[in-house]
Amino acid sequence: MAGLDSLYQELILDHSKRRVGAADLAGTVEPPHSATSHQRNPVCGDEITLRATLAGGSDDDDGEVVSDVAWEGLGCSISQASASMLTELARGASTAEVARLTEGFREAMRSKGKLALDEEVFGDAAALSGVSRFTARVKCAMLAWVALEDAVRRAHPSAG
Amino acid sequence: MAGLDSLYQELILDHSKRRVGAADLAGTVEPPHSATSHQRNPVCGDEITLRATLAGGSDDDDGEVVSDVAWEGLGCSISQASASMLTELARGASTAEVARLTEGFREAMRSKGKLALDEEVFGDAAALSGVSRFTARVKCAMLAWVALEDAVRRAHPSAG
Amino acid sequence: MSATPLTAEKTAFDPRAVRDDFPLLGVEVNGEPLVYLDSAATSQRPRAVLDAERSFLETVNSAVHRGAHTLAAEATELFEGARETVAGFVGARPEQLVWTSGATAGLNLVAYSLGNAAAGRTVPGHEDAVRRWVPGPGDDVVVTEAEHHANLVPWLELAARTGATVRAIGVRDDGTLDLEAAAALLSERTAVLAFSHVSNVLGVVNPVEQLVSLAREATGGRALTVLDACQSAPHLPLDLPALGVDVAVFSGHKVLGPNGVGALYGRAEVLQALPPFLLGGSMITTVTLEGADYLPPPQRFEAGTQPVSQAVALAAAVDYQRAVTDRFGATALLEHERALERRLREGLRGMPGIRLLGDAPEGVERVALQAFDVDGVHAHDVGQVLDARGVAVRVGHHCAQPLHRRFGTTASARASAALYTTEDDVDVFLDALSGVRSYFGVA
Amino acid sequence: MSATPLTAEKTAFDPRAVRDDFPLLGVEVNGEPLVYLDSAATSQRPRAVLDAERSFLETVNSAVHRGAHTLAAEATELFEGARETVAGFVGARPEQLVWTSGATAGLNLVAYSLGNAAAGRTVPGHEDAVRRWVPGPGDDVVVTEAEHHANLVPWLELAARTGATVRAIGVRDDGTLDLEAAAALLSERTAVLAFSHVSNVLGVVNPVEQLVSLAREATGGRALTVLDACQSAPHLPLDLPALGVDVAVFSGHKVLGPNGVGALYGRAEVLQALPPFLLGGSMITTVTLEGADYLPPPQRFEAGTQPVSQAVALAAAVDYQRAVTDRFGATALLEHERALERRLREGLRGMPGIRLLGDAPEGVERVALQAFDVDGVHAHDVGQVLDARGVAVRVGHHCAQPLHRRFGTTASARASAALYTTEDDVDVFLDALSGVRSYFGVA
Ligand SMILES: Cc1ncc(COP(=O)(O)O)c(C=O)c1O
Ligand SMILES: Cc1ncc(COP(=O)(O)O)c(C=O)c1O
Ligand code: FES
Ligand code: FES
Repeated sequence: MAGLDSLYQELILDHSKRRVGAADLAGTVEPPHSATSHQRNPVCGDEITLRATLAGGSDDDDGEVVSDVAWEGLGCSISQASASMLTELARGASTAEVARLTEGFREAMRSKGKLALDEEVFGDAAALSGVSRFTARVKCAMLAWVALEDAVRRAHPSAG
Repeated sequence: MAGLDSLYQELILDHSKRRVGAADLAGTVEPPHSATSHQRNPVCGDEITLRATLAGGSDDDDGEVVSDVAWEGLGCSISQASASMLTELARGASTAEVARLTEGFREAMRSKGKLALDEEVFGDAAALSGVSRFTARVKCAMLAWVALEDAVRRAHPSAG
Repeated sequence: MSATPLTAEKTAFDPRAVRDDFPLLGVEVNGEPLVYLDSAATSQRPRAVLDAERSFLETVNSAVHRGAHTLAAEATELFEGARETVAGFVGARPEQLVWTSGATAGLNLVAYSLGNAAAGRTVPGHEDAVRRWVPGPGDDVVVTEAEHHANLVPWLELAARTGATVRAIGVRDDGTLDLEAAAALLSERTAVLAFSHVSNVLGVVNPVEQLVSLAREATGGRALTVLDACQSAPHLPLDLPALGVDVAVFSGHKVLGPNGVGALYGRAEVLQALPPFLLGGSMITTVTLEGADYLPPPQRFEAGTQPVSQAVALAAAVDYQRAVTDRFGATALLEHERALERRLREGLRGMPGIRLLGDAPEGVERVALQAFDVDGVHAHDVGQVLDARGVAVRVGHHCAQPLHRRFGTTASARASAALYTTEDDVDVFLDALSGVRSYFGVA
Repeated sequence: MSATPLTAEKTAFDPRAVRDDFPLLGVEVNGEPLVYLDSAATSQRPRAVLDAERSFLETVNSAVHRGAHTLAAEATELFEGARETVAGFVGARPEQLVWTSGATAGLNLVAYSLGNAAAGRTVPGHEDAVRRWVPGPGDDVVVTEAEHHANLVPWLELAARTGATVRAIGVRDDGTLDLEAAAALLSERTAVLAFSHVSNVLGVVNPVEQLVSLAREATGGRALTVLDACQSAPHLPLDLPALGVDVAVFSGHKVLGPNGVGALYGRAEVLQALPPFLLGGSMITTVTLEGADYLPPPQRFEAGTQPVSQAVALAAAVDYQRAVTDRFGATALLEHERALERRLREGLRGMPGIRLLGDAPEGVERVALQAFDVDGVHAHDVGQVLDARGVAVRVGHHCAQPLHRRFGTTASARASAALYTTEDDVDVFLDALSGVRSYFGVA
């Protein structure tokens, strides 16, 4: 079960229950400078709805930050933990930083165990490094990240 | 080439050129007590149109004979020879006899070389015995026989 | 099957007697011997099947029905011999058996054929026969809530194209079909009744003959009955003509045979009346630039190069299955199936936090296949923990979303058996499963 | 290909170096060593292909894209890796490659997808794109007179369902397409232009880029261009994106791979706009009893269990072909193809009573495949005599009845080569053929 524990680290099981940022979005009104993205994992059918709110910044991203992330969704522990960890990481980060983090996360997830996430940079989400060796679960870990990427794009002034 | 010669016996090559009964049916009027059958070999697309004329007999076949057979068609040497041989054999035979011969011929053709046709009974057509070992060519040999069977059925008074 | 006498004294079938015939079953997964309980997704193939295909490919392989050369003639004989063997497997005559690339293709064949008929492309001389089965505006296609997407989406799209409505016979909490609802749903507006013999989630054997006679009465003989036999073919002896359905399909890869091949059985009059679906070579008599004439069935439905080596291998799978049956007796095999089914279900039932999807009462016929969910743990996490113990089960919606929705969930885990499944397999699975909830801290 | 420099000094490719890789080529037929000249019907498979499939089935086999267990994940990786390999074989990206059960299925996919669009089943957001390609009353589907039935009958039936007309670009006596007629035939009413890269009878390489740009101009960018690459894929390096066609298909069993698998390539925008064809599992996002939403391409077109082991084996065929190419050089292989083509054609040309179907002049690119008829001897009799010498050729209409009609015949014989065909094969064939007319007493 050593392999299994490398996937389901304590932090993951923990976050999958804490679910930082989990909220009841249905029926709430989207605040200004927000956008919502709905993503679905085609393998399992699980879904996430994630809302990102931006603050500050101008046309050219300078100083633009993700002021809030909230999401709702059902899915496996990996997907729930990943959404929770991402929320912690992204809240208050600049959109440029979030884009960089997402790129790095994606690269690590696709690396089949070759790249590990740096805890200094990724915080708790670094515990998801082990997922990349379980190719069938990579989409679980990516789900929230793809949703945030999409929501930020939509919320961005120039997208309107 | 021994196998080949058992298929293409002299008699077959001969009949494939003589083509007994070959006629130009298109545009001719069907005589009374005749019927025409059109058959196609699905493997190769070759066709035969065969007309049988009946004479004598009553409702119960007694004394009914195939007074004439005429056909037109294009096809391989086996199919042409078989039509020619069948014409010779069937002309003047009773419909009951033709039915029996057709059954025997079909059985031999399906026997994969196990049954040989009796020359006393089948005349020149006995030379087609060898065809049954060439399963892809059995339909060639059968084509005219199926057409005659069908034409007799159609020409038969009770069929009208 | 219910007529089979069960006597305790009879020599039991022990699947360990056949396991060595299946090379894949010997692999290790995560350092553990594989416990393969995903046979409902795809079965493993015995060496005899692999050898039959290879030997065909090394000695006979060539295009069938087309060439006059010796190899082509030999290949054609093996291919048509395979048709006879596989037809015999389901009690049918060879001309009632159409090769397909699988059950999905077979069900699409029926739906698209009716769609073509709806667009006026009927078979000369058979217009009236097919017209009854063609759904139009105001007509219904009736399915069940338990259908695999393969027996649902083709009908949804056909209905969308023709203006008909798809209605579904409900499933009861215990996994059996609501036959009263079925009787109420079927009417003279019902053009097609499509249902599965055994759902790939519930494992319950549906009462086919009863449904067929219900359909005959309630629709005034109108409805075409279409049976999805994907999950019965691997578990039960089948006699499709005796079941009375018009059409049935199954897949080779679920009955110890290869991927890429399946079969559609049809009653002779039905096949004769259905217009073609896939179009191309080897299914025509004449083609001009104005139109085409089509061969009679089964060739009418077999356009293009067929899965020839796969058909030959599927026949080898049938022969293998028959040899095992001859050796141990049909009764022993069925008894073993039931024993596995019981062990699986009772084991699951006895475990806290486990809910069976469709826990049919004693007396309802079932096969050894069971989906379940685990309270507080997502199905994929369940599957992952089992995998770490070498146990392969299927997780997800199993291509049956409406059924999962009906049971108030989006995903489940499923364990399913085949000829080679042992009681040990079930026990290892149950043991591994018993640790899942505590692993995730929910028990 | 025309840019490849031919130098006499270069080391030639000798197919004897690969023949031992093909087990079937060692068989005897009628006591003679087999001379297999029927590769255009189906090619033989190298041991590497048979081994790859077997090894997959013995160690990894399981359902792809569905399971979370280790075998399923490994199978999925091999399956998607195969997609990448086979896409690379035709210059495409993996997401542009859809698995099919063969070329016939691929062409039916396109025709039925357009038929579904015609019935209003378009992809949300892509209605306008697909609408151009949907033939309606008064519109044309343009094909050529040389098409295989697989690239003709689906269009005939689509036209019959939608009220459109099928028109055919003529073939000249020399086997080349009548491009002037093509220019006159194509118009803004042309919804689809479907044509083969190489006809399976004529062996002439059609000018794809020229036809595509003709179609673009003459139809105002309207027509969907569909290429049947069945007979080019075995003989020529392919770069489908560079050819500019919208869609192309080929079959695995003609390129040293297994039956039951093929591929459809499509430009990304085209695949995105085409509605699904086969319906069922693994191609949906959500299914309710009211309707279904579909995945993006390529999954949208891959309903049900795919030919997984066959896809893996087809990738092995591509790898094998690549290894041979790397070893001998692409130029050497093309030179050998040309040498065979020339030997075949010149041998036939020099023989009394032989007529080539489409005897293209020097300078027209061809592949080593030639149909012919023999004065006074039916094609099946020709084939039979050759078979007695162990020579396997194809006889009949080769699923191209309109083309045979255009050449005033119903059947022909055809010799066709593959990677493993030697000059000796051609010589034995020519020698056996030279005795045919005298055997039947017509010379
Ligand atoms: C030119 C051409 N198109 C289409 C096909 C059909 O291919 P398949 O039978 O593999 O579907 C063939 C082969 O028979 C062919 O030669
Ligand atoms: C009940 C049922 N129907 C249809 C199918 C579809 O079969 P295939 O994917 O082999 O086409 C399956 C298997 O996935 C099934 O279990
Ligand atoms: S299994 Fe659905 S998101 Fe992980
Ligand atoms: S080949 Fe056509 S009838 Fe013999």
